[in-house]
Amino acid sequence: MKRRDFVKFLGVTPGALAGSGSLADAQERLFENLLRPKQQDPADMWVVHQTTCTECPAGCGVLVKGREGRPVKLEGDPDHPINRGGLCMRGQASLGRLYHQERLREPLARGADGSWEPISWNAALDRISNALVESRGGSRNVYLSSRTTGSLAQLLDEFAASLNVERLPDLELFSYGALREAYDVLFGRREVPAYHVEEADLLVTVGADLFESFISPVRFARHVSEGLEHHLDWYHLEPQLTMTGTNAGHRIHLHAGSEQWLLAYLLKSAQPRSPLPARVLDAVPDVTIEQAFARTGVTPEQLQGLVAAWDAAEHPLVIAGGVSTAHAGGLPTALLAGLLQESSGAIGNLVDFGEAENYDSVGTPGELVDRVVDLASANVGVCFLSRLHTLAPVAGLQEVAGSAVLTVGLTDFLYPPTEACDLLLPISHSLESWGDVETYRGLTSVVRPAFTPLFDTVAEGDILLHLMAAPGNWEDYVARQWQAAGADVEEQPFLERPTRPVSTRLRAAPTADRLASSWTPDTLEEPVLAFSPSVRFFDGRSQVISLLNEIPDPLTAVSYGWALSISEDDAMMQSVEEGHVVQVSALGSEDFFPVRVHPAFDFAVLSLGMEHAATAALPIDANTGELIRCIGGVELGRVRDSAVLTVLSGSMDASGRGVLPNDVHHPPGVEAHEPGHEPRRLYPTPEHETYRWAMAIDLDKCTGCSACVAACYVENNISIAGPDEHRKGREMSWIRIQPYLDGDRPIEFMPVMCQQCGNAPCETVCPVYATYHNPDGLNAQVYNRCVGTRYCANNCPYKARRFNWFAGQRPEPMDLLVNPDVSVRPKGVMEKCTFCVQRIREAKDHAKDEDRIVLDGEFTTACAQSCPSGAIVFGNLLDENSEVYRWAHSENVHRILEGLGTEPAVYYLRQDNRGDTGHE
Amino acid sequence: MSDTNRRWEFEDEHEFLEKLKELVDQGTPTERLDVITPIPVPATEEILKMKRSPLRFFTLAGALTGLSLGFAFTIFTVMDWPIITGGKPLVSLPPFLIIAFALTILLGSLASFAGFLILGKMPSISKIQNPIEHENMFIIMLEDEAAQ
Amino acid sequence: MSSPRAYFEKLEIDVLAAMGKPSIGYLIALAVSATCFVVGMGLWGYQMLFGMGVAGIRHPVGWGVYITDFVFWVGIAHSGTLISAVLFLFRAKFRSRFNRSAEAMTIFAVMTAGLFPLIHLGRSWFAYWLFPYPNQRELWVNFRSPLVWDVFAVSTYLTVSAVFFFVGLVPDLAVVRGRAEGIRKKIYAAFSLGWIGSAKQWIHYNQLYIFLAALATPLVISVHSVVSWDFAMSIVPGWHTTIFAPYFVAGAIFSGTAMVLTLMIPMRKILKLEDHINIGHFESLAKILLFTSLIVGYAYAVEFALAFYSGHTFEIAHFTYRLLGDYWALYALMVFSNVLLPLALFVKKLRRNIPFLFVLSIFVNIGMWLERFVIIVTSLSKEYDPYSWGTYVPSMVEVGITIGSFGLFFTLFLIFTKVLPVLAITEVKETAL
Amino acid sequence: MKVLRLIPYAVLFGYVGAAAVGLVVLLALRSDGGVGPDQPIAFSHQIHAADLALDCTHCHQTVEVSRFPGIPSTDVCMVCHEFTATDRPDIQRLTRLHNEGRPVEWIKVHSVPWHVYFTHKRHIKAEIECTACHSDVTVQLPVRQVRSFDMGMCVNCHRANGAPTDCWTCHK
Repeated sequence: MKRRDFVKFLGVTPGALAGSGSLADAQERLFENLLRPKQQDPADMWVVHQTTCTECPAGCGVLVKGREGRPVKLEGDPDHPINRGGLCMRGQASLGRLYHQERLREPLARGADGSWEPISWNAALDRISNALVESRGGSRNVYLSSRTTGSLAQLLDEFAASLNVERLPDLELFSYGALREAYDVLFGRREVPAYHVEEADLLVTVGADLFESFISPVRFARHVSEGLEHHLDWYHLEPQLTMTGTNAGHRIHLHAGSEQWLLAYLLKSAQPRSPLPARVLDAVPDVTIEQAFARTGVTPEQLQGLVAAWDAAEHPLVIAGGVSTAHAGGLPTALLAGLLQESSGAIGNLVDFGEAENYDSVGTPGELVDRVVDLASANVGVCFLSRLHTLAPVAGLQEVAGSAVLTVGLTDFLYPPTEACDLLLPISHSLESWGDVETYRGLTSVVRPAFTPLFDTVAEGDILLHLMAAPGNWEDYVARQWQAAGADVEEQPFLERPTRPVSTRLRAAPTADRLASSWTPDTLEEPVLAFSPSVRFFDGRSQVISLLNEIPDPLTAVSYGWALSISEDDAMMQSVEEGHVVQVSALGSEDFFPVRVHPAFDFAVLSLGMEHAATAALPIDANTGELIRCIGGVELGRVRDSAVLTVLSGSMDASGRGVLPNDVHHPPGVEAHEPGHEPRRLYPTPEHETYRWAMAIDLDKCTGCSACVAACYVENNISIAGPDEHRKGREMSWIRIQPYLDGDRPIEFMPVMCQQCGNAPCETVCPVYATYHNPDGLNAQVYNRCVGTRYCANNCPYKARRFNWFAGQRPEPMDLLVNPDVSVRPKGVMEKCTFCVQRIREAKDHAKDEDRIVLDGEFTTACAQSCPSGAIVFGNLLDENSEVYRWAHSENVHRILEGLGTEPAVYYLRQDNRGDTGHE
Repeated sequence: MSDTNRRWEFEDEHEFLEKLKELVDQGTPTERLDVITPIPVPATEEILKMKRSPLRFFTLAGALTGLSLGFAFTIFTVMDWPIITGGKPLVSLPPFLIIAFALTILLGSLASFAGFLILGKMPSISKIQNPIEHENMFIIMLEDEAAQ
Repeated sequence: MSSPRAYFEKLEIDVLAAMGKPSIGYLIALAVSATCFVVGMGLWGYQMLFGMGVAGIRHPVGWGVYITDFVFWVGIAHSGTLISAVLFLFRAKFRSRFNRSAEAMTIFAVMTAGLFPLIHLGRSWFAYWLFPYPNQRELWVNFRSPLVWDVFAVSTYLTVSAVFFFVGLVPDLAVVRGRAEGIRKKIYAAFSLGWIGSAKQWIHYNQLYIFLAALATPLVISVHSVVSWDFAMSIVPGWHTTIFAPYFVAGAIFSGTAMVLTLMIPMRKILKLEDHINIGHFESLAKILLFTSLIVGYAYAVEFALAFYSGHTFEIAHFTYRLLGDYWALYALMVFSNVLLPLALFVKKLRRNIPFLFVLSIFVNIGMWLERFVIIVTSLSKEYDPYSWGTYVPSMVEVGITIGSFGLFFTLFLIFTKVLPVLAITEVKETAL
Repeated sequence: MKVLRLIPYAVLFGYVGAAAVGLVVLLALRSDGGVGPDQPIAFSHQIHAADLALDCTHCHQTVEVSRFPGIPSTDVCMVCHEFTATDRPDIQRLTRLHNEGRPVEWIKVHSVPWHVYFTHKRHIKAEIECTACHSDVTVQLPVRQVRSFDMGMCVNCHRANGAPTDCWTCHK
């Protein structure tokens, strides 16, 4: 989408939305929307405007693409400094939150029998006001929310001040407690700095899951992929396998809880660029290579290799985080990482406090526990719980909330915290309300309403203002804040303020003391239970979105439900098999987990998705107040029964089938692609006049994050199959991430969609011409001509075709989330990737108006657009200047199963410029 | 029962054939003789000097029509709206041959059947209403001249 | 023997007796099979209402029991034309004892088979799109698709077999006419088209019969070849092989002959036709069975030989899977019933042992059904891309519809035994002399 | 007795009659009977397009730039009707709706099926007359769909004018 295409969004009267009939029929809907008075814009015009994604705290900029008064697609804002066009699967799927059937639609009050009963807004707000008035008599009011920044944080403070409400520290499961504590000790800055990965030439990440949930995954994905351009060398050390780990050039497994030993060894063995004070160095134990090996399990060769790389690098950058800073050894790990950054001179440039993430208001679970203890004695009047999907991490919080005179939940779903509430105020989705987000110092992005609220919901800001009886509404408030900053909230999508460089000085004394005091010699007893970051659910808040459950977790390949992933050896030793439902000693006795046996996982590590941490009461690290995500000495309990996991992958072994682009995968029988040496064929391959649409995918850049999959679902009205169908292998996704275990890396990810073959086997066998080769080289599928023989799917070697076994279910209001340019397929027809033909059609239409052919980069497919690391390019293969042409004619190009002579239009690149690869 | 319109019935095929031969040798015009047999008796054909059935021409005509129609139709349709599938040429004769073959057989047999009905003057209303039952006898009938 | 006429009369009386008042057992059989059929159709309706998903077929196994049934029934259909046309050209006398019911079987089997392509369609209600009918869009069917070849081959086969069947019936209908009374007499008279058996009719009749036989013989070969090409023309490992046409044709005749035995052995008893169909006739069928079984067994071996000799990764992987993979048990049972068990027919005693032949024929029916199932399902469940591997288990709907198809077949056959002479009276007379 | 003998015939005729009636009803339902739907406001294309000879694009303003012609909103009507024919009850209703900011709920007349991508813009740019598909709306009171928008109509016109016949030109 280009700047000039933007148009100011025109709101739609709710009337036009109400009772839109069969949404499969674009025409009918269109007509209703034309009924709107004073709307002279053509109804097929995309109405695009810029806002900010609030699905996680990263705060990526998004373009909301609206049609007929409804947002139907989110895309990364190419101009936004954080994501530059990319958007993760959570962001793509967040429309599923907006249109979710179970979203709260009106204020609810706890009835006499404890059930929820509707209540009017006025009644609800009056109840709160009265309760606040009554509370004057000595009882304390508290306000707890998830991370809050920008104008809302401002307003909250005012609200707290004016109504004598204590604002508790914001609750985040990822509070970065260890990092902030460490930087506080080291430099007196209790902050999460910006890590400029793109400027480093050596990246050493210790447990930091850059691509899943660490600070800003999309930005890291982009920066690492930029780094790969200039041969960034990347060592990733972690106790349990993560998606990030699978992408690192050197992925090294170390014993959980031994990170501080490794970093101590590195600190002592590497040449410091800026020497550290003696007393600090003295506080760091001397670690011989043997000790390091004994503690961490990292071989001496690997250790020496790491040190050598560190010394050789010009701009080395070490980042500790994730699981590695979330255990008893978390603080020393973070401290040592900080010291390494200091000694390598990274502080101030690669590690930048000037653009520190805004976590001012966020407290650690530890802090909150203290506050709760304090509150437990007092009597609480009104307790506000805002935007919280769990209270579990903070022991006693649920009770305090329960004991309050009036507990008010501001939420969009019946998350567990609502059980403690007396009153529920449904808050608008960020696409329905104003706001802004200060992601890091120097960047504030606007949250703008894309359309009038779907239900009877109100923005949190308006609720607060009403309770404060303050003049003006929330929109004005935000606008005022921006005016104060000399910006216009209507015009600017985001505001970048110049940040002044922050001078930091290492505080030797406290560092030495804290290092000594917090040093824990012993590592965790194995087997260890680790809470892996989830690229799908973040900290569990996104699990309500059905689409995210539909897309398999790239790492475990399980789509629906929790799974306890363990290595094959562990399975053998614990004598459990895949699908066995077991207990885990460290967790609540009532929780059972189906076992996922995964050969790529490390020995003696059992891993659960972080979304489970949202329900379990995890222990808290005394040093940092952070949740402990690594628990030692766990055992598997009895096997209760057996379950069928929803694993769509038929086999993770691609050996010798010419699927993965690697010579290893070309045994005799599968022809390797030799340029200029085409296999002889009976007939000439079809000629194309102006266009031959093609796609190229750089597997070095692909991280497996599945953003493309989510984007495709939303763009193409793909229906959700559900767990039962998944167990039958009946997926509907047009593009899938195939995980393979026999590649160069722990897991090779391979995005596969319809390969738009030049000689498509599916076409010949269709009796009714429902699929054929179109003049632009596309393998067309005409839905309403299809009779459903499924012969094409049988004959597709890539198995890219999807059959509508049933009519797709779109529970109201999900039926509003329909791209009017794409048909909603009826039951009994075949469907598949079309290379987003609706976008091609639109682009060709524009081009024809200007009487030219479509230019390269003028548009792209949904998957390519969304890819955070820019691994996918799409374009016209006949245009020799096009990006896709360049990629398709570069070194190490491969097409899947080329030996079959299907002439696919999807090219896979793989140089593997990640240094010597391999699972170390 | 006049001498000029007589009917002989035999239980045994050989006696029947001898009688028939005798009649023909006597110079009875074959067109006045008709025989009815429970099973086909090829010998009667020589004795009565019957011509070989022209049914085969029906068959040939039908088969040829089918063959040409098969090719003509398939080629016409792909030309009528050219749609490329699987990189195969529009006019791909091997598959079309299968269609042509099927139609050859189909029209060939239908034509033969039609030929049988036409040549055998069937279905004949009169015979349906009052059929002649052979009751497993070999029957010779001599029609009188008036019948001609 | 006594005079031919005496025998002719006895034959006619016996055969017409078989068409007489139905026994209670017959009525029960009819009721049961009709019910199965109706239930099956009901399930089809259910499937159309809720979607293909109620069947067990899944991604990547897009074809399952339905196509298996289709191929199975088309296969059954083959013995009829074989016995009536091919054996006619070869002047095999024993044929006259079986050809009537075999031909009837053919027609009913094709009718049953014809249902399955419709049943397996995701949108059965648009099935007519498979026929090249003139339409306002001037859009035709894709004659390059094997499915369209099927449409032509199968419908041609049905028509030609029907004509052949009817032509064979004409003289016998005349016989029935001769012995029937009242309204039935009128009906049979009408259908016998005024056949009297005059030399003028016979001369054309004989010629017609030879031509029909001559045309039906290549047809019978072509039909199952075309069916086999549904698979052979694809690129699916395990399907894409040149031996399929002869392999399938042999298999078809094999299964068809087995079905003839399955039907004729009880029928002969129930309808008391022992005097006209004797052990010798069954032995000749057993020989066909043995012969075709050997061809089929050879084909099984060749499949593996081709795969492993080719050194083609996917072929080798596939056939290893077929032999040892998820469906190994079915494959083993199939080999046992189609190859090993029939070897017993080398023993003359067993060849002439009717109970054994009956049991064997049942095994062969099952074995041949399994053959199609194994070929279709194992090939699809592990194709090129390992990500898209998956195994298939039929659902109750598919099972029900399959049973329903047997219901239809037996219903039609039972009705046939009562309204038409189950022996080709005239031809038996002919060959008896 | 005689009467009883008639019963079977009566029944038979009953069936036949019922079938015939059913058929007639079916046909009646299928055809719009040559009359368009009664619109909330009896808008006359005859007056506007024929008598006043307004160009189609005068009201259908997006027809040249968009897939959709654009059903005019009330303020387009009010440009003239603020002053013209204000005495007519229909115009008064229109004015009322306009002032209340409510739309005129026209009943849709011309539809293409759900799977069809049709763009007015391209056809206008190709100088296809509006009447080619909509026939002469000025003689239809009220407007009705005269030509059936079946695929044959589209394809034959495309063939005649050398427009693309690639399925994905129109099928979405």
